[in-house]
Amino acid sequence: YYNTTNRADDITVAYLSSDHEAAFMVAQDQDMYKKAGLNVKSTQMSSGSSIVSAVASGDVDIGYVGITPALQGISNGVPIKIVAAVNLVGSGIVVESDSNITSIPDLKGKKVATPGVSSIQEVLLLYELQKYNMTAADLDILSVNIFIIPETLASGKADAYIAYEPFVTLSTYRDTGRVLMYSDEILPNHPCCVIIARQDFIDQHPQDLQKFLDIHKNSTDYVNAHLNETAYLINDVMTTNPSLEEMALPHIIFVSQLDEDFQASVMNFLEIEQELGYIKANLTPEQIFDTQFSGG
Amino acid sequence: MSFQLKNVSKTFKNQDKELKVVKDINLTVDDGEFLCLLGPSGSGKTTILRMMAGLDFPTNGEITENGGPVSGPSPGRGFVFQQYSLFPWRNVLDNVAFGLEVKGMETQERYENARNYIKMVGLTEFENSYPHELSGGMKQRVAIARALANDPQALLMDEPFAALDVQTRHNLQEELVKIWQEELQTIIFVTHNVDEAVYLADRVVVLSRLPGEIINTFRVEIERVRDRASTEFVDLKKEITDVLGY
Amino acid sequence: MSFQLKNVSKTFKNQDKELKVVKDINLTVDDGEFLCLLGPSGSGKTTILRMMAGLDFPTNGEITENGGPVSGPSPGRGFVFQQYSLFPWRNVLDNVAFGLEVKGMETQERYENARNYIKMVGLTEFENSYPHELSGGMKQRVAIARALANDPQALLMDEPFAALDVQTRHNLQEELVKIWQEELQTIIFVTHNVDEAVYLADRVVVLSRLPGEIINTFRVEIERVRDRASTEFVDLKKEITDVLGY
Amino acid sequence: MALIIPIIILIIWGILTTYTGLIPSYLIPSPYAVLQAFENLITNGTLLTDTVSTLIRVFLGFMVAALVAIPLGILIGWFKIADDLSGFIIGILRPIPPIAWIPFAILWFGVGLGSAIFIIFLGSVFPILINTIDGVKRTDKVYIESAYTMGASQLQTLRKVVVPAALPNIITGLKVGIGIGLMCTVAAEMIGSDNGLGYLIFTSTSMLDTASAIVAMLVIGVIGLAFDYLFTRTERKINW
Amino acid sequence: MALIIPIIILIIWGILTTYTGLIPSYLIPSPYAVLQAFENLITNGTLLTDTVSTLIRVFLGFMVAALVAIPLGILIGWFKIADDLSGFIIGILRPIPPIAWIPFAILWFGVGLGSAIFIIFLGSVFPILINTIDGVKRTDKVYIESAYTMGASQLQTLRKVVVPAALPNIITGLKVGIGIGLMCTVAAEMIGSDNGLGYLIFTSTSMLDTASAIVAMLVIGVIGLAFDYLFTRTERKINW
Ligand SMILES: Nc1ncnc2c1ncn2[C@@H]1O[C@H](COP(=O)(O)OP(=O)(O)OP(=O)(O)O)[C@@H](O)[C@H]1O
Ligand SMILES: Nc1ncnc2c1ncn2[C@@H]1O[C@H](COP(=O)(O)OP(=O)(O)OP(=O)(O)O)[C@@H](O)[C@H]1O
Ligand SMILES: [Mg+2]
Ligand SMILES: [Mg+2]
Repeated sequence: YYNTTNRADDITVAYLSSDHEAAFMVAQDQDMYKKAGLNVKSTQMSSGSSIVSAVASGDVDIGYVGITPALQGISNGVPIKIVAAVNLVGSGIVVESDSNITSIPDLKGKKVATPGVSSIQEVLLLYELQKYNMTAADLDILSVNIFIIPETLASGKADAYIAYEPFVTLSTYRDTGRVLMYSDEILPNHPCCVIIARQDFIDQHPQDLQKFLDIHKNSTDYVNAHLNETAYLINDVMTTNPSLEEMALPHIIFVSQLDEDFQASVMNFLEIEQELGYIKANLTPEQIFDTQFSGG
Repeated sequence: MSFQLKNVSKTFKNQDKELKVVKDINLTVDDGEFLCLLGPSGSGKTTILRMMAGLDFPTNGEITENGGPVSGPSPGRGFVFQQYSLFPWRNVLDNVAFGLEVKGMETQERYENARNYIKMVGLTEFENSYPHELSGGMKQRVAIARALANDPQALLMDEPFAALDVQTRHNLQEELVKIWQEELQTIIFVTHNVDEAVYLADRVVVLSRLPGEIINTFRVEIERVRDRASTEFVDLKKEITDVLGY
Repeated sequence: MSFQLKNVSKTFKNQDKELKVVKDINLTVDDGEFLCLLGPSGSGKTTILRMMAGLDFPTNGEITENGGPVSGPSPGRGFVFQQYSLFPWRNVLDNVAFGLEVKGMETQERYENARNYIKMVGLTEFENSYPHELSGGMKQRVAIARALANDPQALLMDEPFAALDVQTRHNLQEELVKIWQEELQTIIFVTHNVDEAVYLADRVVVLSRLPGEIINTFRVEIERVRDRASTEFVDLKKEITDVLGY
Repeated sequence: MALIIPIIILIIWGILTTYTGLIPSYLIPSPYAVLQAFENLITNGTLLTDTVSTLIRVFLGFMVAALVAIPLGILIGWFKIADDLSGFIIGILRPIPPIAWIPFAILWFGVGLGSAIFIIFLGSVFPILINTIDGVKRTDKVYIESAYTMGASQLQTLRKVVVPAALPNIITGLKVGIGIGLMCTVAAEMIGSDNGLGYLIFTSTSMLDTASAIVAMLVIGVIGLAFDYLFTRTERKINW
Repeated sequence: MALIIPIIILIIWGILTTYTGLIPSYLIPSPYAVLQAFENLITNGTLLTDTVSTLIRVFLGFMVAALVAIPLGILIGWFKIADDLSGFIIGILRPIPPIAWIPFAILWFGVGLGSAIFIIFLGSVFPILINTIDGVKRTDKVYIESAYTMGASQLQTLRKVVVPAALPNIITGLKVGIGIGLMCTVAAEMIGSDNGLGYLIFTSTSMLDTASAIVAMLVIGVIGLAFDYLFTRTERKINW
């Protein structure tokens, strides 16, 4: 028996225009929501922080965002919870094809582009540097908008960059760079994208959210089983390149469950961000996760 | 409409210096009077006219119309500016009809009205022309038509006929006297032409050099229509010209 | 500088209609001649002057100066505009000195020069004033000083004294004649004032109503300095006035 | 005639990208690659939808900006008190980057058309406002005085004298305003749009598909040109 | 007087964010939170460096824009052939979003000061250009004719007559131009800067630190205000 008042008329979902959200694209493409009786409206947005803002403002119910804006939102008091995982790893450090940089210490004094202060990639880079007793001061770190990061390398304006897929593979695909190190090697199984939902939406529409997240699990499984089809689908949804996606997708680990490993890796990542001063608040897993839907 | 100027002075402040332009003017203009203002270039005639119109205000003294203070411009006091003042974005007809338009008169009626005055100044053929297509004298005539079309109780006219040939000027002088005799407006008329002043005015007021003071007043008691060849006309002209030359 | 106008006509095209403004003008102005142009308002006087200055071009016919075609404005032909034309961003001194400035004359020298002409038009006290601080007649005088300071071989003056009182006007007429006698420029002078024309000119040319044609030419053979009271002066004035009135 | 410079640019661009190795194609594609991208975007229909949706957003944002800025500019240019009251706050708000407004846009207008219109409005409104204010302030006094002596009320003087006198400046403001409005399409379409030329620029650059980005840039340019033409014609018509 | 409206806004803002629950602080922080962020940014010194580096970029970009746009605008406003030649290409380039230029900026100027200046230049240059062109075109003919009859060469007429006559419009263009230049700081500082107010807005919004973003917005506003004041004073001085 369904309590109709508990049903959301529309579920609005905001997501980044990125192959990390492949599971969502698959679900939409295969009409999974409609078949489950959910009326899902989707909105692309250009940054994780604006997705958090949109979820906070109530205009959007569910968001696919990077772990960093999610944690920053929660620590700033935005009433959201992480309700599911989306993917792990999928970033990498790239250098010029003929570069003589072969290890992290070689980066000393070099220009390295990152997608911005406190981005997952910058955090990973700084974390990696620590292993060699280096700090940000040892390199020349540039904040560059993600979409021009590969160009800064290709045009010789940076010696290396750290970015997420497909911008890692892009340079190898275009033969303008090679991967120095994938992020899995920096911090194994580090978290990347997650699904957030507003607290009052969680409270008022648990059944709908459950359905939504069940579909997320199914579509994630589909992606893992059909990487090639997914690559072509992504190409249709976004203006990208199927062969590039075919090369890039294997570097991403698609997951859906908030299992203990995932929670631990988030808490670990949170700690690193706290050490770097990017997150001030002390957060408990209860404040961050709502595991009733995808508890794994 | 009657005007009274009591001890009116005007000082302009500019940059570092002050310039007293008008000094202690005392003048009463009766209702229905035709007054001409004569005086050297830069003696404050325009300034006085502007203050009477409410476009500028005395530094000292007081100006009243019909006993009440002049606090700003009003359609009761029509003004013909010394410089070109036609709206460049309106043709002749719409320039002349402006006053009637803002009064809310119907298009048909106000065009009819305006056309009468355009005819009077001899520009019927140019009613669709824009100001930049007119000669200097033609612009001045449109401005006169524009002021008259508005049918004000007082007319303040600043050298309105200065750019006109003798023929046109005489025609318009006649027309103006005719209108004035019909409507009995109060007219204050600035001119440098003594002949014109004597032809038009009930009274001619002569200003001194800067700062402008009234140095002489002449009553013109010659009966209208005035004959320029009459001795009294010629004599008065000579008398005034002598005063102007000091 | 001599001018020759051969079969000059000018037609303005505006909106839907064409307006023939000047028709078949044939006129030779000798070097050093002082010529006055009279005619009804809107008869094409300004248009003719502008074409002689090279500011506008005939639709038909040809204008030459010293035998060569007039292809554009030149500092040899000074111009006094009918409308206000002072540069509002320059004070009186810098307005008058403009022509000398563009010639590359030293500041000291050009100011000295300019001051002479400013004095001539009686505005020494106002040399630091800006145009918007001047009366209409004062602006006109500055424009005259500005044209004269440039010492052109020909002067084209469009009703330059129209806004001046009799006294100032007479002074400037005298000054102009004096300068002309010294420098022997060619002067083409538009006026509506017959007295002025007879006082100044070697020759008076009268234009018809639109389209402007030459309907009469008067040689003024009265010796200078001319006496306005002389019979020949008065007679010629009357003769011309009659022609103007048709 | 007007095409001489574009053609020269096109030729240089073609030579540099195709025949010399000076500019690698992943940075700036050849004219031919742009043409291909154009054909591609035409055939799959996205260019048309993108253009239409951007046009709608820009037109609405610009219209709102004009409807706000022209009356407000007249008010501020006319009443000293309005000028005094608003000068500071307008001065402060004016230079704030549209992108910085995005969180506010989301709060006030949600994700979608409203926010996009708001961002474009922000880009257009100030050029129109400043030009209108300055145009009104510089209206020749003699026209205003003429109107008053003929009995025009303040409102009538504003409508029938000040506005026509300031119109050339207002049109300059509109020309600049539509340009800046178009400039803001990228920022506007970063919030919750999945179409539009700004979105196309954003996504295709992010995929290093510079050819498509250039197509979108050129289409925006052509839209701007069309508005320019419109305003220049209007201007010529009223140019007394 | 000028502060009345800002104070009213401040009060409403304070009440809405502090005393009613209508606007949660994570969407728009309270004035007090902004003040704290301000204090914080002052104490750690970043605000000063950010302001200085933005000022340098904006000033340089704006200067280059003015130095290009004023002479070019005079040329185009004066010579019909320059107008015909350039109209099309300027019309096309004008509305292209600064962000779309970023790849070109990187290619031509690298990541760093050059690119930032270029982006700000792009924002400033067109308003100045359009206003200059229109100002030159609208110069009263009688001034130009006067100059010619006094023997001024074309160049002298341009320098001594057309420029002063068009100056009010040029100043309007500069006012709008500096505003748009400042608007482009975010885009400009997206390329390889690690300081500046645009960068501060960008990073603090991405860290959901709206309070710091508002501080940066207000500082940009104040810079704009200062330039406005400068231009208005210059304008008053030359206002004949
Ligand atoms: N706005 C102003 N600022 C400073 N001085 C001014 C201003 N307006 C007029 N004056 C001065 O006031 C004096 C009188 O000017 P006004 O225009 O009243 O003279 P006028 O008698 O009309 O002269 P004209 O016959 O030449 O028109 C002049 O010396 C002029 O310089
Ligand atoms: N730009 C123009 N476009 C159309 N018609 C014009 C233009 N300039 C002048 N005219 C017309 O040419 C005729 C002659 O003008 P012009 O200015 O030469 O007369 P004028 O003899 O100088 O008159 P006034 O004594 O009134 O100054 C007028 O009828 C006028 O309407
Ligand atoms: Mg006067
Ligand atoms: Mg004339």
